[in-house]
Amino acid sequence: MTQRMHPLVAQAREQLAQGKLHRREFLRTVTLLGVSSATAYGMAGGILGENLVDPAMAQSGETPQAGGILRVGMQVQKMDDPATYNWVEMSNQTRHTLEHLAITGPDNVTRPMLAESWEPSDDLMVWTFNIRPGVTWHNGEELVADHVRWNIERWCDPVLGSSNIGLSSIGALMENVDEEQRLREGAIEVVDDYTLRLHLNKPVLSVPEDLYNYPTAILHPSFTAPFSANPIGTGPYTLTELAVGDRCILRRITETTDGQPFEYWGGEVYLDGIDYYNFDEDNQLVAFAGGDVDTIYEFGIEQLEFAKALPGTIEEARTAQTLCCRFQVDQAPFDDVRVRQAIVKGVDNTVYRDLVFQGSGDVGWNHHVAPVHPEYFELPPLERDVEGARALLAEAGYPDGLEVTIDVGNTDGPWHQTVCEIMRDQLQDVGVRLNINVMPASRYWEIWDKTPFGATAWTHRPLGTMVLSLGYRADVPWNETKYADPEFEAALDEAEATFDVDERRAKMERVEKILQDSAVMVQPVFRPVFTIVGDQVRNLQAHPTQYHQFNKVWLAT
Amino acid sequence: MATVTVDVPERGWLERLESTRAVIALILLMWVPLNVYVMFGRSFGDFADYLLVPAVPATALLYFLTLRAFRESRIALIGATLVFFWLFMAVSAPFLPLVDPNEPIAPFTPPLTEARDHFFLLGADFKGRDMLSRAIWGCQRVLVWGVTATLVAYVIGTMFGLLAGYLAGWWDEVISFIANVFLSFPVMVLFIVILNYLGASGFNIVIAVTFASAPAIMRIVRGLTLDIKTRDYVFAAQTRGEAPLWIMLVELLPNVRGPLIVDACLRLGYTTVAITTLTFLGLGLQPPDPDWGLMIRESAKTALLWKFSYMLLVPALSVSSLILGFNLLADGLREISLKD
Amino acid sequence: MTLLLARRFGQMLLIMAFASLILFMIFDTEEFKKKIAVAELGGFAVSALSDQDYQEWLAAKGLDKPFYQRYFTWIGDIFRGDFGHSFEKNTAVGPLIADRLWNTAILAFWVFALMIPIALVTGVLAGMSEGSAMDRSLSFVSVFTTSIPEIATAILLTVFLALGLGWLPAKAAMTQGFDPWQLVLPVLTLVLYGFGYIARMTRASMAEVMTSNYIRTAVLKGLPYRQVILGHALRNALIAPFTVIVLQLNWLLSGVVVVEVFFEYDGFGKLLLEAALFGDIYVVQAATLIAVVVACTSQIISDVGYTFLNPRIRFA
Amino acid sequence: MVATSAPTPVLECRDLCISYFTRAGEIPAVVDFNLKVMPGESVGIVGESGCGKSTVALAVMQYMGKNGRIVSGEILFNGRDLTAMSQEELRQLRGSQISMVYQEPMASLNPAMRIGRQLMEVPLHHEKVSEAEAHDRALDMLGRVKLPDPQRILEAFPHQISGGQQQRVVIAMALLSGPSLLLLDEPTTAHDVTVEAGIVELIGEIAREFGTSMIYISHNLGLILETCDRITVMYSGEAVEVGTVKQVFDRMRHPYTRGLFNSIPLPGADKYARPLVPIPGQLPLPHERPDGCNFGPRCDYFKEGVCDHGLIEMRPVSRETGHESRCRRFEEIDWDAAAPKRHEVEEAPLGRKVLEVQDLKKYYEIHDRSLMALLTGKEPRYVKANEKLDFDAQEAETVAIVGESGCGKSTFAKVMMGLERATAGKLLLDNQDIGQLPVQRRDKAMVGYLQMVFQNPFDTLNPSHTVGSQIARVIRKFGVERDPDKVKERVLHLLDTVKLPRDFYLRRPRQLSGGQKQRVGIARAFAGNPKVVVADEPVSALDVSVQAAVTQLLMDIQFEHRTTLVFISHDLSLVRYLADRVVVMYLGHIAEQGTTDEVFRPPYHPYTEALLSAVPIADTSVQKKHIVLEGDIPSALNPPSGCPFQTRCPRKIGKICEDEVPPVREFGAGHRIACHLTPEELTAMDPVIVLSEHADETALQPEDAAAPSGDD
Repeated sequence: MTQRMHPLVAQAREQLAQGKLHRREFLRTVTLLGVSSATAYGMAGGILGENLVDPAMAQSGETPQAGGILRVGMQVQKMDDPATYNWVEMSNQTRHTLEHLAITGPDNVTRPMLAESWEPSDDLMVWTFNIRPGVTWHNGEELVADHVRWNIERWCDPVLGSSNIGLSSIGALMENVDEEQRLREGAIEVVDDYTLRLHLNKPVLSVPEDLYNYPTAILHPSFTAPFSANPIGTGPYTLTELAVGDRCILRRITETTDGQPFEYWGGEVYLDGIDYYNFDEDNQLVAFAGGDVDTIYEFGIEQLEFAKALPGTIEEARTAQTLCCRFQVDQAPFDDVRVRQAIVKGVDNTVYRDLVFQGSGDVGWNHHVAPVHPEYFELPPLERDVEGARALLAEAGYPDGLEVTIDVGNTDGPWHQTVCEIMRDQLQDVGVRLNINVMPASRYWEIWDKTPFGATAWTHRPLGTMVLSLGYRADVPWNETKYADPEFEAALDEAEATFDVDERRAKMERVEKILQDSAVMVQPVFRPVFTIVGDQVRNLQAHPTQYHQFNKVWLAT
Repeated sequence: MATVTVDVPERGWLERLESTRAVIALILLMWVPLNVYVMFGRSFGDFADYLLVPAVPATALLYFLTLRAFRESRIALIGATLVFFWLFMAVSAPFLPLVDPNEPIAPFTPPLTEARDHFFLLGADFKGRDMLSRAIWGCQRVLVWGVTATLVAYVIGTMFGLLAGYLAGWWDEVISFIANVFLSFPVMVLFIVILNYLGASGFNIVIAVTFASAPAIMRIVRGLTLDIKTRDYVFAAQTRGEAPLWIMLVELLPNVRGPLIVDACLRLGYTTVAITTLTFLGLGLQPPDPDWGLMIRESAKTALLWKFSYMLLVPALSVSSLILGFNLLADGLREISLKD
Repeated sequence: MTLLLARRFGQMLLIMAFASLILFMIFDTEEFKKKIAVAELGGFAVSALSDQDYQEWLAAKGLDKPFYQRYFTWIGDIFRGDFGHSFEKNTAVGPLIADRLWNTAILAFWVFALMIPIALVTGVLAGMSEGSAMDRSLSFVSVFTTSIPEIATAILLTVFLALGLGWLPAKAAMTQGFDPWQLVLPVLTLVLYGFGYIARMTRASMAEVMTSNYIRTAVLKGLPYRQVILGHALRNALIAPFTVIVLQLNWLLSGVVVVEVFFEYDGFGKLLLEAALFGDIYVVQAATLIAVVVACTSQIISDVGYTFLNPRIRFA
Repeated sequence: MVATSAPTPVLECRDLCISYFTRAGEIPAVVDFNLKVMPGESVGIVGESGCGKSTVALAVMQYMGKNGRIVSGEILFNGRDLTAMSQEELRQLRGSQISMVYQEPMASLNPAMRIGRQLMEVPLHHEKVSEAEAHDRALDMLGRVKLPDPQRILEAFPHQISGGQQQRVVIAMALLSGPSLLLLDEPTTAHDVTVEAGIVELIGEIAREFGTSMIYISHNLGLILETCDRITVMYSGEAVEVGTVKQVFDRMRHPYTRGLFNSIPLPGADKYARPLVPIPGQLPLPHERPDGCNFGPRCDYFKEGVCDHGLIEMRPVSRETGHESRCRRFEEIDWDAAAPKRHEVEEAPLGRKVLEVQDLKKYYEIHDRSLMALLTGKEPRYVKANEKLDFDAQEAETVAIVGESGCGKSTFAKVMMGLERATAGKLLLDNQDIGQLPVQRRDKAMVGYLQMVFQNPFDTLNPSHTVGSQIARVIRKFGVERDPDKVKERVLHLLDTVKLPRDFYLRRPRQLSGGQKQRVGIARAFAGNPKVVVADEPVSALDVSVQAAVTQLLMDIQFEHRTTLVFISHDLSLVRYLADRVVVMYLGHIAEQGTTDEVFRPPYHPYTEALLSAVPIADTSVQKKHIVLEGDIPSALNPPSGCPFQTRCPRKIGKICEDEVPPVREFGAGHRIACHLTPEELTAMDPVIVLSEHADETALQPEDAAAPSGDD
């Protein structure tokens, strides 16, 4: 086994040192994290469940109690077609009814779920999935590979308009015919009832991660929209009531629709039901404080102290969610790399984590790869260099400094603005006067890929390569920086073609370095996500993408 | 009018100061810098603070004059004191020994405690910003946008009210119908629709308040005009063959002024409420600069706990005291006008 | 009288038609459609949409047609009892509004049930002897409560009664079904803010009546004080407050927005704000229409009531 | 019913002092006031506004508001001191023993309560009778105050009956419990003269029938003469003269009383030969009263060292019981000497014809905007405000248009000023037809040519502008002067002309008294050198003494400028005094027109006759024919058919009056009467006003009116 240093290893070490973690647990975690991912995926069959339990909590040795209803504060949205979901909240409402082939845990490690295991070819172009036997649909049928094929084919239907098309793995199943993307002939091969093979037209690394993307839940082929009208899934809960903007009520399924007792494949499930009550993000913590709910979708950093004052446990997840204060490299004055470098040099990336997130989160080094990404390569920290920045500015023709305006939409909360304000103060020393143009979120989304200088929020993606491919390749739709560097792309290609995490990590050094040196953005911090959990709730952990996984959650009395 | 110098008795400086012209000059001296400071202060850079230098003595002097003018009514005095307190805070905020209202120092510091070398008289908010500083700076925007919005609404409402009331006939029919349309909306509905359409900003609040208030003002002015236009001095002007515009501006307008001033004080209160409420709802002024509604909005979701309730109480009491000031001023003015 | 009613009713329809047309025009802008798209699909998704996809999305929402066409379709649908479909809540607007309106009606009922008696008694007592100590103190109380905006009243009540003393729940989300205790703070907030205005009107009206010549006549007729107040003053003094009280319905529709949002009470006002922020045009439309109907009806009731109470007009 | 026949007076005020307490301090309203009302006696209190007469009435009722208080003295009612009574005792007296009739009946009746209920309350509360009995008594009383159809009125709300009827209801209410004292505070002030006459007659009858004692408060000496036995003249919070009506009217012993009589136009007054003599100066404000005699500063007989110190006592006039005067010098004054003549004016020769009105009509369309009216295409209705007006005026002539409310006189003024357009007919001003020409379309000269003096002194000036600027505006507007200095000079000159101090230039109207404002109004009207001035009731809102001064001023300026004056008025006495020609209007029609002499003597139009008879005249030597018109003036919206006066005409001859518009009959040059009566019948009428023989030399009779006296 190689010397992989997953960031969680460090965390686990820390916990061990603090006595939070048993040695046995530590070993298990580290082993899990230490093994190469392919092997890890293969052996993950029995892990589901246990490893998702917060070790610190499992350590308490309490016996899980069955029963009770977990009340969750979240925006309750409509549940039309799980394949076209566009909000995480929607998927949370179905996540305990519909399940995925793989599952990414709060630790950002992806493990098998409905697929028992998978095997990529060496060139990463052919992926074989072994479907877990004995998974029962709520109507009594057994899950077979053909059901999965039906789902993937459906995602690839351009008429449906599923955002899954944008996933690199799914995209690689498609071809362009007559100006239209469609599923390639023979791309999906059903080998037998429990084996499914995907033939990609390019190497893709992130197939399992993609299969836990929120619109990739596996539906029964009898599905008709809206899902809420006829919810059939493989999960332990089913939808009993949905009032958009009000409540979504999930209850344990005990009987299949044909009257047979329903047995969940995933083992013991404790809660009788999960009730989602609609609260705006701003009000969720308040609702928790008022005792209306047991846990919430999320609260913002500005509510952290409030949350601390409340009875309950604050759950924090490290994520790759970040804010990119990015330049458009083809727009003056940012078309001059010296200007961009000057600004980047003028910023001290290390302070944001403390000032914005009170020490939570991770420092970003302007290359958009997060420490939670398995392939994260830690570059030497950037030093703030005021003199160098001034010199660069002077060289670029701005000896007296320059005035620039950044557009901020606070699309992910007011912390965007705080980041810009800190940047404004830092840049003052360099001679760059930064004006902060605050606009409503909806307006920002209209200009996010057009403004020369804007602060855009990027969500969490399990792999660093996924992010970089989405945003920094020339001509990809989400390339908001207009960055185009063949050298970078070549390096990225190489990294993406490497399945082994450690090898990939080594290759990421160059990728990260090129991007960092190009100075396309100031990206100083990866935000944490917080939720709060009532004291009676056990086994609930925050997920970097706020996906709810409550199958093993239980309520103490 | 020709400037007439008929036996003007010698007047002391106080009397001179109390002349209409001097008072208007003082008001302008106070108001214009404050307005410019709040609306366009950014574009002046470091120079901005100097804008307010003349406004500070002007405000103090005006307060002194107000005390003299309103000495007959205790209610008016209390009201004027409250309003002037905030006015004075607004113009002198840059010169007071306050920390930057946007600077995060020590989050959630309770009132009357020291943290990170700073004594928090009223505590710190969720970002660690000094509440005292925010409460004082916060009055600037409310005052400026509130008064501007009310003023614009008055200009427009009065104009249409005069037209409808004096010209009557079709003018009246059309103007009154349009006013009725707007009056049929509950105010908040109208605000929400308009601000949602225009986007949230101070200038748009002015527009929204104009749409919401001008019809009511128009009705009042129309009513007053209908009454006053039957007065003999209006007939006298008509029999002189004066143009309708002249009659409206010279004969009618000065005489609707009295009741309107009382109404304006009340309406200033409503506008302040509206701005605070809209900001609370997220439709009004935008962060980060301090504003009472914003402080309430932020605290309501970050600090709804007994031990943090000071974050809510400070802005709530601030805005209440200003509105109480306006309302008492209106009551007092009414009392004074009834005595005449 | 019927003529008056018919005219007012006609006027109301005209205003409603006019108002809703304007709303359709407002919500027709490209900006607004984009806003709905962003709210529904998310910012990244919308910006990634091709123009054709966006057009398809518009078509799916029925937003591609010109606004006048949608307007007339909408009007036609209303006559069939269909108020359109909520984009945000993914449900028919009619039942949605009805449900929320019912919640607000419960709130309004208690507000009025408490506010009117308090306000009238306060106003009459204060106005009966203008300038007395009682008048001054009652007047001050009413000015004071009216000066504290709803949002501040809500805060003060919440801080002291819910957070401090813990007597009442701080929110009125009613997640576990209807809970009358949760209604106390919203009702109290609206009552405290609203009663002062009516009380002041009543006081002014009463004070004016008390100085009127016919009260002098009644006193100099040798009537007992009770009879002067109850028989002569009250009837006349309550005419003006009556109209104000009815018109308070209109105020209440504004007031409930803040209170419902603050207390998380699922009523009409909160729905309206959410819909407006989302750009949920059919909900905004329906809510606006209802607001206009309430406003106009209260206006009509106020006029009719005024006529009815005031013999000078009734038997003109 | 009638109070005791004991010799004790019903009411006695002894050394009564009443003050109002305001923030500014104590303001004495009434000082050292004595009054005695014997059973069955009617006592008048007369005085100008602000003299304290109403305060006395309210003090008797013990209803002075929060600020008013009796400082000293006592008010004895049947020997009991009212000031010492408890509220409950007072309540039992009020309405049953003492009752009051108020100035404005409409405001005095509860608008939201049926009249029957308001009446019934009195016996219900005072005598604890049954509902049925109370109802019967109310009904009966309504009959006794001569209200038609009492049953209907009982059911009605106050606003549903006319002003005259309302006042009768108030009187009925006052009488219901048979009080021994009735206070009447200006009970007829707001009414038209013909209605007033009816109420005055009723009050007289009540006094006789019920034997009630009365206190009648009025500013009108003529009314006091017609109603009272004794009179108290008040000035500035004090009674200045007390006596029987005959004593005070014929042998006044106080200079103020004399001034008052000199400033009212009595039948003998004549603008050329015997002009009115106004009292100079102004009533002092309560806190600025002079030491000594309050009237001193305005008195022609003021003598330094005598009148200007100490408290002036009321002193009896020798040999006349009950006649007292508050004057230190009344014995020294020669009361028989003719009033000091102001100045005699030559009669102004009339010039060319300036104004011609030919067949002028002004109809207002009443829009019925209801849906039904639009659907049925209902014909619009018209209010015929002016119907076939036909008269003219010459240079320097004063033409009076006389009539009661609703007669169309103000409408005519508006048409003339160009604020309304005539519906038909011509209005020729210097041969130019301006009837159809709105003021904006008239040229500047024409507008300046025709100016107006307005009725209400409180309305005539814009309260927001200074006096000077308002006059200056006219001067500049009509281009009299342009140069600012010259404009100012002219304004100051005009202020001199209207006898106002020059420093009024910078004053604002609220600092001026009513009379001063009216002077400014006159100055403003004459600022543009007009040829024709329309004066719409310019003095009706002013006090008697001020009235005289303003009238005199108006005439002086008119004389000087040879202006044509169209004087609109309801006051026949004033018209008789100043007009050259009179046009009598009724409901939009001209009833009669002619020179002043012609109109004031037979042949009369029946309406002129009634009007003349209704005007109270403060002269004991005058004997009037007694004609009281029935009912009220019909609404102009719904005028009677045929002759407009037929519904009230005491000389109605029959159906012809209801069917046909009466013909206009000519009596000599310009004297025209529109009546169905034959010329013979008209000529055979008796004069209404006759001066009796004992009249002193001041009674100058119209030469031809020396007809025998008597009512018949």
